[in-house]
Amino acid sequence: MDASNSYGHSQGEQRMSLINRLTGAFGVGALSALGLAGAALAQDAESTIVAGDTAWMLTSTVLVTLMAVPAIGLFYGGLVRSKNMLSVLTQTFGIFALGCLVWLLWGYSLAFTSNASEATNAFIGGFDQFFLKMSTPDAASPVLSNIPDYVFICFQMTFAALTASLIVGGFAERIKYSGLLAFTVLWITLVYVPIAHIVWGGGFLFADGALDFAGGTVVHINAGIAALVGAIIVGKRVGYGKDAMPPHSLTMTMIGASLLWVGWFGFNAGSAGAANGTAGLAMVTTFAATAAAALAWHFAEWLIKGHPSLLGLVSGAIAGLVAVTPAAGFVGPMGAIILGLIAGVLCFFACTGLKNALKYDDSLDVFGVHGVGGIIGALGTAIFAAASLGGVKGDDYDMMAQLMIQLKSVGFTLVYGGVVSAVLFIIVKVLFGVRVKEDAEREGLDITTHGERAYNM
Amino acid sequence: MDASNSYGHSQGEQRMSLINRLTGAFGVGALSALGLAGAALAQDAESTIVAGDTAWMLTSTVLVTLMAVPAIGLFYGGLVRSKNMLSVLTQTFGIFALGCLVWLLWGYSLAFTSNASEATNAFIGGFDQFFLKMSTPDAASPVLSNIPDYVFICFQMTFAALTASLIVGGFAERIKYSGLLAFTVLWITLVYVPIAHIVWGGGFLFADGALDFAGGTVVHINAGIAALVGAIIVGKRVGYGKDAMPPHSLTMTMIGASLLWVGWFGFNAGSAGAANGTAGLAMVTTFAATAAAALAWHFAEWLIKGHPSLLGLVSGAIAGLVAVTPAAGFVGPMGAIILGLIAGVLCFFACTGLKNALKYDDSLDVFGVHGVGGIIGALGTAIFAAASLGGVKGDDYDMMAQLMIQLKSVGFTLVYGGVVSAVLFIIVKVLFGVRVKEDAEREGLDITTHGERAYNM
Amino acid sequence: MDASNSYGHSQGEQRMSLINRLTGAFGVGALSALGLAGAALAQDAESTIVAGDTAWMLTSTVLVTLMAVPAIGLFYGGLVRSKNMLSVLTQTFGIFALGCLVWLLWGYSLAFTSNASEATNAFIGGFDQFFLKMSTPDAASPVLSNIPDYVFICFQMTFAALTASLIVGGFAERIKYSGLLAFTVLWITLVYVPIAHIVWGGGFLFADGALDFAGGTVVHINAGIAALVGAIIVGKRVGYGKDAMPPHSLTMTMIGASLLWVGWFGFNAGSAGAANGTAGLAMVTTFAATAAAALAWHFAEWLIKGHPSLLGLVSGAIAGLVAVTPAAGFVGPMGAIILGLIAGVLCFFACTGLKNALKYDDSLDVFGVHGVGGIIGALGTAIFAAASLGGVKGDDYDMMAQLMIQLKSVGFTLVYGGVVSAVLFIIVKVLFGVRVKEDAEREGLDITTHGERAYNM
Amino acid sequence: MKLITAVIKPFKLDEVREALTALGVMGLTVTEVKGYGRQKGHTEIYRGAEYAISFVPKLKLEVAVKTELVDAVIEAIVSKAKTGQIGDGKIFVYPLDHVVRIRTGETDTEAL
Amino acid sequence: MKLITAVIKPFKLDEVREALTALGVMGLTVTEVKGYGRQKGHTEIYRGAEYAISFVPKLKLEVAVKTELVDAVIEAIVSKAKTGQIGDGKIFVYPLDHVVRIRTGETDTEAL
Amino acid sequence: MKLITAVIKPFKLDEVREALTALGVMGLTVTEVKGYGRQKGHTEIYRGAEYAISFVPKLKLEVAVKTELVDAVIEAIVSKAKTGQIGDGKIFVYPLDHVVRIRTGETDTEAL
Ligand SMILES: Nc1ncnc2c1ncn2[C@@H]1O[C@H](COP(=O)(O)OP(=O)(O)O)[C@@H](O)[C@H]1O
Ligand SMILES: Nc1ncnc2c1ncn2[C@@H]1O[C@H](COP(=O)(O)OP(=O)(O)O)[C@@H](O)[C@H]1O
Ligand SMILES: Nc1ncnc2c1ncn2[C@@H]1O[C@H](COP(=O)(O)OP(=O)(O)O)[C@@H](O)[C@H]1O
Repeated sequence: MDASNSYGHSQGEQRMSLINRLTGAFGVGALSALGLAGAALAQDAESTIVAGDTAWMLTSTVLVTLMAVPAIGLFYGGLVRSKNMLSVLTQTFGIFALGCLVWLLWGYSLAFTSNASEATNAFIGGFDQFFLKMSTPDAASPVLSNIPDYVFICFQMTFAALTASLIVGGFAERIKYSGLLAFTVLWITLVYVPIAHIVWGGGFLFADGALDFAGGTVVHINAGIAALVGAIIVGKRVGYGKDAMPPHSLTMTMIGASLLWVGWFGFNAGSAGAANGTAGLAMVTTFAATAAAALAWHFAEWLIKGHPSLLGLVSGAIAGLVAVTPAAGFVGPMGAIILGLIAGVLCFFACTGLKNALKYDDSLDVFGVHGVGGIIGALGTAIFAAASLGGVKGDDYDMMAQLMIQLKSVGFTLVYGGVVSAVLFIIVKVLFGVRVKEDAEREGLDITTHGERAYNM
Repeated sequence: MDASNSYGHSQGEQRMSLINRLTGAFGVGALSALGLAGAALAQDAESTIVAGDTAWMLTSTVLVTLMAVPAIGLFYGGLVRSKNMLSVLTQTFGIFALGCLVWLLWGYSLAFTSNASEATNAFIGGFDQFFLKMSTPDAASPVLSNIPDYVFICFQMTFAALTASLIVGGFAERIKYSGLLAFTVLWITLVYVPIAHIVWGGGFLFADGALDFAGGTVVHINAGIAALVGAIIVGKRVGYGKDAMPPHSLTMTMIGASLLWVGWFGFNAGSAGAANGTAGLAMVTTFAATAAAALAWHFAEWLIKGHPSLLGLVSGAIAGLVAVTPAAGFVGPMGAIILGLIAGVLCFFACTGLKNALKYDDSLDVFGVHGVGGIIGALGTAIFAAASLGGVKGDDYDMMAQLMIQLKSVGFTLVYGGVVSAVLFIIVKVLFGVRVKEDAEREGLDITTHGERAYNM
Repeated sequence: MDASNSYGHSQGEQRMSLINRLTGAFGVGALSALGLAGAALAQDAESTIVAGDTAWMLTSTVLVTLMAVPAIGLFYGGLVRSKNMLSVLTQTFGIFALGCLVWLLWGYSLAFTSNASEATNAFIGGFDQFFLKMSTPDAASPVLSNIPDYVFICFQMTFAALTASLIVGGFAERIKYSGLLAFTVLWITLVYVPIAHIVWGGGFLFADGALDFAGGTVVHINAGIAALVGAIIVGKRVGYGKDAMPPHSLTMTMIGASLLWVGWFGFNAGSAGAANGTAGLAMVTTFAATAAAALAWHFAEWLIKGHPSLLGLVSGAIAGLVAVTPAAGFVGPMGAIILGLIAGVLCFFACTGLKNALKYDDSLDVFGVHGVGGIIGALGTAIFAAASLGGVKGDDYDMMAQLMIQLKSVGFTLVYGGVVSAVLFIIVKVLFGVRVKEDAEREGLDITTHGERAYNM
Repeated sequence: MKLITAVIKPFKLDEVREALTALGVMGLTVTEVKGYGRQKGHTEIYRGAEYAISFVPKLKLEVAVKTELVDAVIEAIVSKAKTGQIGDGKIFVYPLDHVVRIRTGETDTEAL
Repeated sequence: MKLITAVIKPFKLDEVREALTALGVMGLTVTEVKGYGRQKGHTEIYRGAEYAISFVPKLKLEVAVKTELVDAVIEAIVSKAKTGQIGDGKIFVYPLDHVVRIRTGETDTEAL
Repeated sequence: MKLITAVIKPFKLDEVREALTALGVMGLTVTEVKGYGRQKGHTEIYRGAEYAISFVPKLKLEVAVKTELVDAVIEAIVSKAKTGQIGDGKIFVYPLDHVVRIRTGETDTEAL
């Protein structure tokens, strides 16, 4: 692998294969075709930027932003008690803003550029793009030559910042805000960025050929395990298991879940990197898996608990979205339906049975939905990607080999993410504290931390 | 008409004219030009997919999804009492998920492919695309050659699934959930799909030259008449006309109406099938009619009832959106304003006078807005499409002839949709029941059916 | 300057430079390249419409619509007492509808076409496009030749209608509805349209080379000063400074702010007029400034008031969005971060210190956020546009000269907008009244003006 | 004078109020309350968590009346608020020393 | 000891509370209620449906006081809550047997 | 018979209710109220505007009981609702003339 420092001209091969990954493995042919198309549209002889692809990637970036503000805040916020509503909204919005800055200042560079040393490059990128100092408006992205550099940077930024927001569900209603912000900066830098580099940016799992279309490992398993570790380290809510803690507004949760679904098309179909057939495939599989998982959870609950709840329906939808994320551009629509059915049922059991059995207080089931759903998706991708099961991986595809690679990805993410997150939580606990006082927790974080109330009706 | 079985290579002529319909009748020239443009961008010599058009159709599909989740649920849900909020949200979300699966498994095939027998093809499509078994990611849509097959399938899927959701407004606050889900599967299969085939997919009204740009008959009259029939068969709410049943949150209704407006650009401008001037026309007419209808209802209410209400304003907006749906790519902006003014005033009277006079309990005025608005739009399209009135239909356009065709479309949809929907409701009533017990209705469907409450403040 | 009447063929040079402005000053080369690209895609030999650019501009128009309905209504509405919620929602939605009609009927023509007389053309456009009578679906926009005419008209329409909505925050909870609607029609016609013409449509500040990428002066300073003048003329709310007037739902405010952020990408990146590198630049600067300003206000409040509030966080985000609006396509990402930090802190002081010191009741801080933020942005643009500070303005850029032009723009907008708005308010006060009766104000505008209540829980 | 308080099922409010007005009662005050008693609540399930909701929504009416009206008022409430099913609610009668109408300063029975 | 209950217009709360504090009243309890009386409600229209809303939002104050304070408290409430328009509300005085402060177990006047 | 009213901290409801049930109390009625007293509220800041919130959310319980149960009920409430910190609330005991069960027409102690 070429480890040249000259950003933008090196790493030809590696970038190529990243693009293959991102565009759903249609191979070098697709790329050069894109190049060709770009050429036809070129503003100058050298530009490879395609307006149609750029339009879709701009839109996709906006859609992922919608997931972060307001969708995840509403999905989570509706599930907490009204005295903590603003705390959740502040956390998710604040983390997203913070994540954007971290990404622009150093995160992008460390994730998506190449490190001078081949050995360290297996784990982390380089410093050349700190403060985006080498980008210009008219430059194409070195990673995706059919769109402008800034667009690719923004698109990936929304992933990083959103992922950090997802974690707060694990310890909602009790986390200390200053500690959380400190954790966020550290976690994006030391967990998200390396894993993004390892899986997408040219690191060792990327080299292994791990399949992760839009972030099953990088985003969901990663957020899920961090949330679980956080839930354990921060500890259970006062009154957990004793007091009733019903969602204060399932209406908000439904709005959030719906906007997550809507925005997720930017996530999944946007990860095609172009407005092409792979984007279409990612769209249809995203619809299929989500619809199937929503109904699977809903009906499982109806059967077992006696009521088909809205919360079950929308939780299932999120489980399906998570599971199809790594698979979206690799599996077919029928494979996606089956994947969704599996994810819906298994995540239902993870959130009801598993959590109660293990007695951790993952307030909003981040691990049960994102962690478990992400694992199902990562492994299911290896299976349903096979052409024989409707996927895009043709004759010479070795399902077992791929399954091993996927298992390795999952395992690595769980271990690396889990251990480093735990260390970071402990450091933050010492420096800032991670938990509010009991009195404050009882009165609610809205008044005690943020000095406001959500509703004055 | 060619009735060849070989999907994707047959029906050249018919598809051509569908595209003419979809792209606003700019004729074969437009198509071949698109083909040409596609060629310039081709990934391989044969591809006709245009990245810019694909970008817009991906976006449009996302926008229609926004109408289904969360918009229609919020628009409707805000209008019911808080004890039934979750039931409406669950119904609209659940129906959308179910509709997606029905479409992917068999709906698309029956609506948009060709049936081997020419006679039955006038009513229904073929089986070749069951489970989407002939689609691939790199294939262009046989219907719209400038975009990928999967994108066209998804775009049309959102129409089908959304239309089924619209119906629930007719019998909100009392419908039995299991019966509703069964009805949904049957109705999409036996009502929506045939009418979509008949009007858009090569059926007999399509052959007649019926104008329905984005679904005035297929979507709105169809949903409106099903809701009316349902309202009558299910019966009035307990306490209807006696107890106060004020909307529990007009804030939610306003959010829903706004997102419907936003999403409707995917519906209407997306029905151009491309990012071109016809999409621009559909966009400007959609703005014009909606703004005009919103203010028309608002001012009519101000004049007659003494108060300009928010509910009137947003109801008028929806009425305008419905009325402009069949017309969007055929009429001019000034024609759209007049169409909107008419729709705003007439739907206002339908929802206030007509409903009270006829004494049916169409809880959320699905017939008054979608049925009546759809009829106004279908007929108005024939009138304002004339070039002399600012539309796109030039010299040889015969307004009276077109009006007759439109009347036939409207009449057919009302009769076929009304009768089959009634039969389906009665079958479901026998098999599952269509109404909850009186006690449950009084306590609210949220707790009794879904086991949850919307708000715990 | 050519003052020919023949719309669409005149004003070559002027349009050219408008496009330079809109596309971020990449010069004539970019335009002809676009033209070239268009040619490759042409439906006929003469069309210059690019599908990819059109896709993005359609999307951008939809995004700005999202800002108007429902975002600004929710952002504002959440901040008022629940008895006035519907009044704010009705005002923002109604003004948007009204604004659309005004724009289509005469506003667009007066803003963006050329006036026969060169002298008056410095201030106002011509009448040729009244009722859009010269537009056709297949025509490219005379202003932006790469997209359809109707798309450009719609895109600009959403700016005009949204700007009028912004003003209502200044006198929320007491304004008389009929007076407000009358004011809206007059204000768009006599304030917005002339300033849009002067800055963007070929008027004198345009000729001076004023930089306003997406509406710092035209939209934000303009709305801010009108709101301030209105707040003073309408007078303080009953009980202002004595009774508690806490926001009734910060949840709604957060949804509104989030959707404003999301929609603002249509505003800013859409103002590139194409799906190109300038759009990418506008996107990255919009993220950067918003994130920085949100955190700046948040931390300033934490430091000074002791609590990091959600309202501060989202208010900061809006301040950042406002400040980066004129700058988006001219400055670099790091310049945008600094601009955001400045805007966040200064707007915080404007809304807390300044307002209390001057004792006007600008209910929702329209002046403090849009006025002050707009001024910071307009001046900051001149500074951070310099290539030496990361912007796009190269070697021969004269920062001081540009700063003078920007100051002139700001001063002109404040004076012209302030004076004419004041005159209009006074005229409307005489003809319709601008304020409800004290009893009605106490009972709330929802019941007394609109005959409804927002919540019946 | 007495204060009569009645806890009733919410959907019975309008009927009861009409019956009281017919008796000449000029005013009353209503509060949303939650009742606990023989009437069972229900169970709500949110993902894994089940909550037994033992409180049932009720309305509490307060009516101050002349002593001679007490029996008629009780009878009216019983007849209108009764469904015959558990949870119909209860009526409580309290002694009441004074009443003052704020607007006029009138007192006691004049103030009712 | 007596319990004084007052139904007042919501926007008068702060003034009344201040006047009571000035009299040495240490605590009170407030409930949101809906009142029916001489004061008319309003009509709401939602599409075709018109609803006459006859209940008006009010606040109910409860203040337990030593008997000797009763008159002063009534006077204070009347003077502050009065606007002179229909719907100003009413004051009710009830006998009160005992009071206990939960925190300390203190009883009766010590507990007020 | 007596009516016992208790203003308590909201999170103490379940404990108190269980203790009362253990004493044989068959029903009670709960109202959300806002209390003003020795317990301080808090300050909220919304942009420039600061509001001192002096009312604290409380729950008010109403329990009608036979006279002989009064002391036991008071004791139960005190023991369960007490945290020892300011704002634990108060118990008030009132005379109660009559009780009627709407469903059956039973009266007084039979109706409890
Ligand atoms: N001892 C009591 N004190 C105060 N309120 C009571 C008492 N007993 C019952 N209630 C109120 O009356 C309501 C109805 O009582 P419940 O026992 O459910 O049925 P029923 O009225 O048929 O006996 C309860 O929900 C509660 O609000
Ligand atoms: N007999 C009554 N019992 C209980 N509350 C009453 C009674 N009469 C009036 N009220 C309360 O007093 C409020 C004001 O009464 P109303 O007749 O409207 O005006 P006014 O206080 O000027 O006589 C009512 O809204 C109601 O809450
Ligand atoms: N005189 C009173 N009349 C009615 N309610 C009172 C009175 N004094 C206190 N309360 C209620 O009791 C609650 C607790 O009182 P507070 O003085 O804060 O603390 P403590 O109970 O520890 O003395 C108050 O919030 C209020 O609801």
